[in-house]
Amino acid sequence: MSVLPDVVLMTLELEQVLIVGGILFAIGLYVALSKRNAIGILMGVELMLNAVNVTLLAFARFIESPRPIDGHVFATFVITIAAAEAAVALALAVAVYRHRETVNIDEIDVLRW
Amino acid sequence: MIGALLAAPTALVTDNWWDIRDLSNLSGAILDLIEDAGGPGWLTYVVGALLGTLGIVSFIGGVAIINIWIERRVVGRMQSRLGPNRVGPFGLLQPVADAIKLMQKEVLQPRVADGLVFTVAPIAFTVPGIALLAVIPWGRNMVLADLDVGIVFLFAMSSLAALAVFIGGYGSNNKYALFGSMRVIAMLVTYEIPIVLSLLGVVMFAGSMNLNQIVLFQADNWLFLIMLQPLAFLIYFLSSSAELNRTPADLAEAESEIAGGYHVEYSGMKFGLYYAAELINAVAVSTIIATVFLGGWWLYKIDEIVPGWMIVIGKIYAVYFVFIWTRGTLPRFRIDQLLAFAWKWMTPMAIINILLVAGEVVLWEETGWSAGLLLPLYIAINGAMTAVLIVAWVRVMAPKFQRYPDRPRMYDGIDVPSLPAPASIGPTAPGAAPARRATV
Amino acid sequence: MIDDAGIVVAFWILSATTVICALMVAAARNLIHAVLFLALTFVGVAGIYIVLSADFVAVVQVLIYAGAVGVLMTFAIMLTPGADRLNSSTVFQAPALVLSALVLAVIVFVALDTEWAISDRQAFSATARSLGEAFLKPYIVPFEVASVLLAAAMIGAIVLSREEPEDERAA
Amino acid sequence: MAIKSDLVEVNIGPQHPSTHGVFRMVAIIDGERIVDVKMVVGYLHRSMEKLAEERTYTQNIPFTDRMDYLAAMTGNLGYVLSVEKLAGVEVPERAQYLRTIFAELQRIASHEMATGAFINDCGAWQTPVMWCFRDREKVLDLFEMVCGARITTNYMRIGGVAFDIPDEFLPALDRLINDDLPRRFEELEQLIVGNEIILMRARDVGIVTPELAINASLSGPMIRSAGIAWDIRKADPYCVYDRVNFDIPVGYNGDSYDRMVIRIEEMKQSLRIIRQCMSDLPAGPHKVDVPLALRPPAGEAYSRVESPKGELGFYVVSDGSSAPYRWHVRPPSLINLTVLREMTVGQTIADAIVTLGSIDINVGEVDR
Repeated sequence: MSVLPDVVLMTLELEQVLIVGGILFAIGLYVALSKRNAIGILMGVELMLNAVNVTLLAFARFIESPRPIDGHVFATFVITIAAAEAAVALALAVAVYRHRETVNIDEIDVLRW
Repeated sequence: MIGALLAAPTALVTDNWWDIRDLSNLSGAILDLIEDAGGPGWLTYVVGALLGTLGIVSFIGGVAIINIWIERRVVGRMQSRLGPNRVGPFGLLQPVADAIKLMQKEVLQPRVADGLVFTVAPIAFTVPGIALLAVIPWGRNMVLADLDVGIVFLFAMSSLAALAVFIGGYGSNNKYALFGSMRVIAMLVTYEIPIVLSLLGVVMFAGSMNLNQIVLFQADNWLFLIMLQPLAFLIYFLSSSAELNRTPADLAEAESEIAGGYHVEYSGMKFGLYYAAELINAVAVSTIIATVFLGGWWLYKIDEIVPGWMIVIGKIYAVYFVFIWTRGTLPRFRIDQLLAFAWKWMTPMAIINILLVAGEVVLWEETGWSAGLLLPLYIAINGAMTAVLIVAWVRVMAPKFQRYPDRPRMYDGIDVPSLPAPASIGPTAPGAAPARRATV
Repeated sequence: MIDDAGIVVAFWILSATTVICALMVAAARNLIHAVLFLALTFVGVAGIYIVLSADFVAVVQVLIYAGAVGVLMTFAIMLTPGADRLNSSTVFQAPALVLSALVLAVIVFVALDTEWAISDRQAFSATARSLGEAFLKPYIVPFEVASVLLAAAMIGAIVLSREEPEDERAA
Repeated sequence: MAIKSDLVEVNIGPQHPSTHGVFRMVAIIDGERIVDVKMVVGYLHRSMEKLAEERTYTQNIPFTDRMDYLAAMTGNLGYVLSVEKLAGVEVPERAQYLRTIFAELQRIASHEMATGAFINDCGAWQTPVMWCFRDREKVLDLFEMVCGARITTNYMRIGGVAFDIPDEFLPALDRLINDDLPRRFEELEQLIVGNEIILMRARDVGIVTPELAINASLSGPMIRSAGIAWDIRKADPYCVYDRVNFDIPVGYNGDSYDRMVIRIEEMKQSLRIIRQCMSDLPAGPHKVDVPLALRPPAGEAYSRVESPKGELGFYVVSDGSSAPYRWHVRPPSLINLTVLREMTVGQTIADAIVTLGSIDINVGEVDR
């Protein structure tokens, strides 16, 4: 500890991890809301899920709990569901592309195909 | 996890820094020196990590150089030629000469290529193979990252390599490269499953995903896991040669078909990186096999005299020789045959294997019978099971091959059947050969 | 609170990398580049997991996100060859930005303003075993439901992406 | 195909590791499946047939070396046979036997090359091709011994052969065909005949039906693989082929595997022919004297030989001058190549490469 200046960042607190997770979530939200391409939107969704996982694991690490491993269990479930969701969503994108020759969501607006 | 790095020696005879049986003695001595000199905690931490990384990177660098020579010499022997023998003693400096040549060459990049992807891909292909070696135990205490989920880490790294190959082929903007990429993805999706399932049996026996624990299991029970899990070994070996792009499964580069596949557009040191990464990945897989199936640093008391890391390296090269051997012998599968082989044979076999192992482990744990009684029994059962499954597979496959004899018929004179002439020559239905006079 | 200097430094490096890569996902002009940055983000997040001593989740993150989802996305982009490859934005760019900023502000406020019940727990030693026990004892039902869901998703993906036979389409 | 993709046009060749020279296939593919194939030949065209009209009959012999440069001896032989037929030259007995021996040695060399390259196309990493090259080199050593050249031998002459064999030739030949090659063939067969991967790759790939084979005028291993026992050496014997015993290996299914094993079997039959020729080799002149600027009477002649690739025919028209009026070649490689589209459409790219390898073309002969 003698070499580096003793700044506040030298210890890792829960709040700092939560803020990093929040930034990731905000970026994911922005990507999901603003992109035209359906696959781009999916990327935003995945980013948000990752941000949530970061916070879940941070809680598991820092918060007083009788069963701290539950955070990991939740995170694993999130990853599982996200994989399933990605597979279905990308299959949807491919299916939509086959009918409409586009995956841009602002062009897919007829509620049918 | 990294905290377990270079843990204090526990079971060694001596822990003098000069005892090369365990290189962690040396690094531990250096770290002690830093601590005694009043270095801060983080410095020890960083230096420890750097020392381990240095060890692995220098090992992999040496391996990448020497393996080119080994592979070319060994294959040269198999092909009744000499192999490189001009540069340096026995041609040992040939890889160096190759590397110098590759560095001098201009790195060409197609104008339509995706520059960023094209540049990143070879690097991204190299990293996972090196990272993989971090979790390998090189001796009783010599493991850089004693990862509790070592086996899953191996899967994760191998799936990363496939992404790198894929984007490399995509970024080249070349049709052949795209073929290679598509094949890589198809093979990745297919072969990840038998790989995971085959190693699952090993994990169930060892009761841990930690690679050092797996080695210790083999040391405690006085056997190699390849004896307990011959089927898993076969499946893992075949699947990993598919993941490594080595014959009989080198479809992603398939020189005779798609002219090099994903790296067709690469030249100079970028190609050199691909080439090195391929060797590194081959060594990485050999290392996994040596650790998981062949007992890693443990070898029947010999590991008390010979340094463990030397035993590991010896085993790595034994496995690597088998890889070279298959490469020098076998032709290549077609992509659909390779995928069918994985889905229709290896995955079901791996599941059968897991069920069998589960039953055996439950029996072991519930009855509490001694390992000395049960393990030989399991070795016999699993070996017999493997033999039965392989024979069954051959029986299933044989009729397709034996529809016609292997060798041609012999005619003493000419014999041309008179055929009705079709109206035009066009594509005809395959296999619709008409009945002919049998004059053998 | 973690006061191991190495881990803290690692956390900040990883966080900076991850956030920059995530920003590049939003900013990259080419969709393929965006996917690559996304894969890097996933790897960075896995690093953060390791810092939080969740090694199993971290490795699974690399295996599933960086390995599988990244490949899946690249694959989907290549299977839609005629579609726009640009990672362009819709007209909702400004509202999305405002909304994201608001959400971030709320998260930061909540994170800083709440009295968290911090424990002085040390890092988890081995998560894989306790995680497995958690899955197979208290969480057995969700675990099985998740596997059913995976199977359903697999079948759904196959059905969705399958080419319809010509006669069915005509009917 | 679960996911239908757009049709893509892929150029296989002229610069490709396995197009056996500068042959170009333009494949229209759907995924990995070939929808259509266009063959583009002519990258190696050297205008031999036209050049030959400006040279004397003897001067034209080296052209035949450079057509099928992997089987120069049979090329020489086919040409000199047609000129001899045109000019009515009687060839001495010893020359006939020597011609047979060298034609069969050339068949071994060419089939070694074809088999090795074919296994390479199947994806083996150089081992079979190296083994085959090693054996081929031994045959080429004999060529060098007798005429000084290994590839472009230029050995046959109108009226005989260029040189008589040296004293050390017959012992060397005896060692090669009675000891060396049979052992090597055994080894090669252990490696590739019945190999499951080769069966998977080559069985039912590139099928030629008997109808197609006859209608497209195929010859050599191509027609024999389709189950038709056809061999010029039996059907229209030349040299001493009517005096030696040998069998024609015939396939079952017309696929690439059949063609590969037929080649291996033909090599063994060649050994058999050479053994008989060696024991019967008469003494006497190796050549009759023919004027260097030979002026055959006006007329035309066509003669054909069974080259390793198939029926190699030479059609020579004379107007009585010292240069041929017209010189036409029937190249087996080109004729066999014409069915490539029929054989490959519907297969994958990998199969197309295997099919092309099994046809055993030589672009020098295709383009001339």
